[in-house]
Amino acid sequence: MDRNDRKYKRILIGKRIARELNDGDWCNLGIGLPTEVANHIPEGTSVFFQTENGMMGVGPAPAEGQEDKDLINAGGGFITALPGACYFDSCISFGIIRGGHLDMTVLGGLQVDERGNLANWMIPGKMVPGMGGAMDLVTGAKKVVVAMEHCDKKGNSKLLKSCTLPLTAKEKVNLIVTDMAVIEIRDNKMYLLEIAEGLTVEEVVKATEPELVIPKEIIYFGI
Amino acid sequence: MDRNDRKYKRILIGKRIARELNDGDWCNLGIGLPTEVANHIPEGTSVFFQTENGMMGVGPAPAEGQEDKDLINAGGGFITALPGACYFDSCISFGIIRGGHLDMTVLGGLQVDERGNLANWMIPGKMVPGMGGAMDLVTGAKKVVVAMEHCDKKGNSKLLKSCTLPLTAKEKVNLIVTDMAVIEIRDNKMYLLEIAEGLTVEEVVKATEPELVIPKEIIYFGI
Amino acid sequence: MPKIIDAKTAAAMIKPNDRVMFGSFLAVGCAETIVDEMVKLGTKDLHLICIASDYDDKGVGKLLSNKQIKSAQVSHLGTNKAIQEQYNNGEIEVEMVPQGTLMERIRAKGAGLGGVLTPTGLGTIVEEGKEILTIDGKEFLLEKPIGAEWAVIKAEKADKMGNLVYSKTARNANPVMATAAEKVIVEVNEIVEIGEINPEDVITPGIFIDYIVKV
Amino acid sequence: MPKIIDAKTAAAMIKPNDRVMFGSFLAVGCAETIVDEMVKLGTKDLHLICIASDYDDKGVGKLLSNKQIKSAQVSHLGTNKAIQEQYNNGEIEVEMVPQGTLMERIRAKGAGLGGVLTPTGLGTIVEEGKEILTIDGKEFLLEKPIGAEWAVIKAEKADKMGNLVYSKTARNANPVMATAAEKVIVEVNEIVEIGEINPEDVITPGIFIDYIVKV
Repeated sequence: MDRNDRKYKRILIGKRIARELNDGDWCNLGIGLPTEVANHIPEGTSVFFQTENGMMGVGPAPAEGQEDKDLINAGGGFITALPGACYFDSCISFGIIRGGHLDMTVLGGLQVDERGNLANWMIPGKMVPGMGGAMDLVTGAKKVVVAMEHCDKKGNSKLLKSCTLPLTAKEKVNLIVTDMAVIEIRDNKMYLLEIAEGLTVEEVVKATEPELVIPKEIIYFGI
Repeated sequence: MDRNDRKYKRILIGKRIARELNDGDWCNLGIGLPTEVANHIPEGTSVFFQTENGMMGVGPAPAEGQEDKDLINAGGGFITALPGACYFDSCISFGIIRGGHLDMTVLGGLQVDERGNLANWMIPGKMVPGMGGAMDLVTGAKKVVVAMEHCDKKGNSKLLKSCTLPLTAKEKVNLIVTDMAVIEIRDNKMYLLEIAEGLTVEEVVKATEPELVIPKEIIYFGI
Repeated sequence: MPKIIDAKTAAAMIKPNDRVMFGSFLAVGCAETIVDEMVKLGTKDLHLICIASDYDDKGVGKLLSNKQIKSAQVSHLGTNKAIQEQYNNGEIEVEMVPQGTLMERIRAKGAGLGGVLTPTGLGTIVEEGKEILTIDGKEFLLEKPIGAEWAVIKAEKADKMGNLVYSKTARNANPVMATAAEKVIVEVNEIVEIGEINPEDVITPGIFIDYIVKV
Repeated sequence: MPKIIDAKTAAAMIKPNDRVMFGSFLAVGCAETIVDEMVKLGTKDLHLICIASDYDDKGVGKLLSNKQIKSAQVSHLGTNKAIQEQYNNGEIEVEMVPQGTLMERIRAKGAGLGGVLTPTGLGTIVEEGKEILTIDGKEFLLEKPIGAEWAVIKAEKADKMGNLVYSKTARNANPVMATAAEKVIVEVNEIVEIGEINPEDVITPGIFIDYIVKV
């Protein structure tokens, strides 16, 4: 598959993030790109997915004709319940999220900056979808991973020195996984951990606005 | 029965308070004297009793040998569940109490003063049982009724100008029902509503420390 | 004990300028029959409290499409064109509330709290105009309760005392909203006799319910 | 996924100076087997968080009779002689917390709140040393979260994922305490396979549970 293909990028990012999950982890996946993560959980690893509208133990989408109108995920898509699932109300659901009980949350991003600020919920004068549960998830989860393309459609870095869009949460992002690199945010710095197969460090650095701390040994990730 | 008999007083007070309840009311009865109220609900009136350890729909004590070790009231006594009962955790239980959802709460009292202050949870240097749920009940219920004897063992009025014991809650008592009188508290004044059969207004006034607003027409209550 | 009424009667009780909270998440767990009667009746100038504005032709979105809402507190409106348009035209006033904060604010009202301190929204536009308190060295936003004249909720089943059970993710905000409104109307698929719901399974105790509407 | 351990192992994990919260109401809904093992082991200097101090020979009261508690946050201790004596002798430090406030403070910890504003305790000795905030003209006490190293709770049944159901009034503070401790140990009468509890009936989701002890 072509490295510029959207599907390739989606799998590349989803698969890499799946490796961040440990056996027994409890995790929330945002709408869109982050849902890809669920397709790549390593065999032998049990991970339990929450949907913030009120359920733990999200299973795959139902077969056509098997949809239950009362069983959806936070994106409105039909889902199934795995054995061991449970339902709860929104108050308990956000208690789980805000109380720090989730091991990890994966969200999409419009911008992330080197202090770990995330912007992903509005573009002033344009799109006002609302933050939904995103602000709670980014504030509350033990580990916050952003899944996004490295650059926007115009080729500009979505990794910035300082976010220009309204923030979703302040200094909360731990890890960014893009189609080009895996980057950790620590002490207001971006640490390059891995780069996508087929790329050079120079290409990643060029596509990234803030300074990257480059590791001695380069690790590659692929699909 | 003798008017000075403890059982007589208990029935007198319980029966009178029961008349404060309307069909369909939700109510919490404190430990001790207040529990007597449940024995006098007028026929045709449905009242639902909460126990703050986590249940709505408290029924009478079980027959001997029928006790369920997991089914007690807030005083630790075995109870039964009426049809339509439901169990909930302490957080929901006190949400009901503090959120103003109970129509009435009935509690015992050590002292009540004319501002509606109640003291019923501790005697410094002596008894420190703790407030349990009393502070929440008095603060949260729509109507707060205190059930107590009019005077203490030494014959001193338990209705005071100003409470001397540590308060349970400030300015929350609406009605006091004793073995001598029914007294409403409004605008920092005690209004005499009814007196017990066999007593005179003068006897009630004499047994009461604060000034009582005397009604034009005297109403009597009995058992 | 709650009254059993029809959806039309329920809709007619809600008056202009009333605040109405709906349990619904993208139209799942929404009292659609009551919403439909509200649309027919056309009562205007309502204040809407809901997780999301649902879809233009589904859930609470129908009230927005019919221009019955003058203001709203919601966490998401990305699935609804009507509200986006009305918002951009200044026809509707919208307070965006993070979903978890919305739930806590509604719960605070229902549980008699004067407010809660939350980290969500710190450093974002959500903090604008709000007090920031420092507790043991950490900052929190002071968020105030949200109540309403009406909660219009959806459950799977009610007994005649108003005890409720829900269905799967249709539960969502319905239980918490049942605690926070002056009057609560529940739309259910089934009404059963008292005693037919296991006391262990009740999610919303009947004390919270004023009216039951059977679909 | 929680580990299944025995009561002795559970008791041994709890160390001196640890804060331990027990779900129990006058010994109903108390993890008695674990308490018994704690008494046998005799770990001292514990901080106790509980609704009531139960009875001298039942529930958490056994730890008090055995002088294992150095401080406590409780709402009621009238049924327990040991704690009354130790309190009067100055052997134990006790913070009396109104029961509803105790529940809210524990819930606040579990739900990530920095505190809650409550009217309970205003004008009483409970307000001593606490901040009073005026919100829209009404006064409230600022009450801070209560957390612990351990919650030792009791449920009727667990599946192997830790999803819990309770029995009647033995539910009490157990569900909220399950949310507020670093590690949660649940004692159950029965452990069932994953999938054997109806997802609608789960009261405490398994995410909160670390260890399961079967009686």
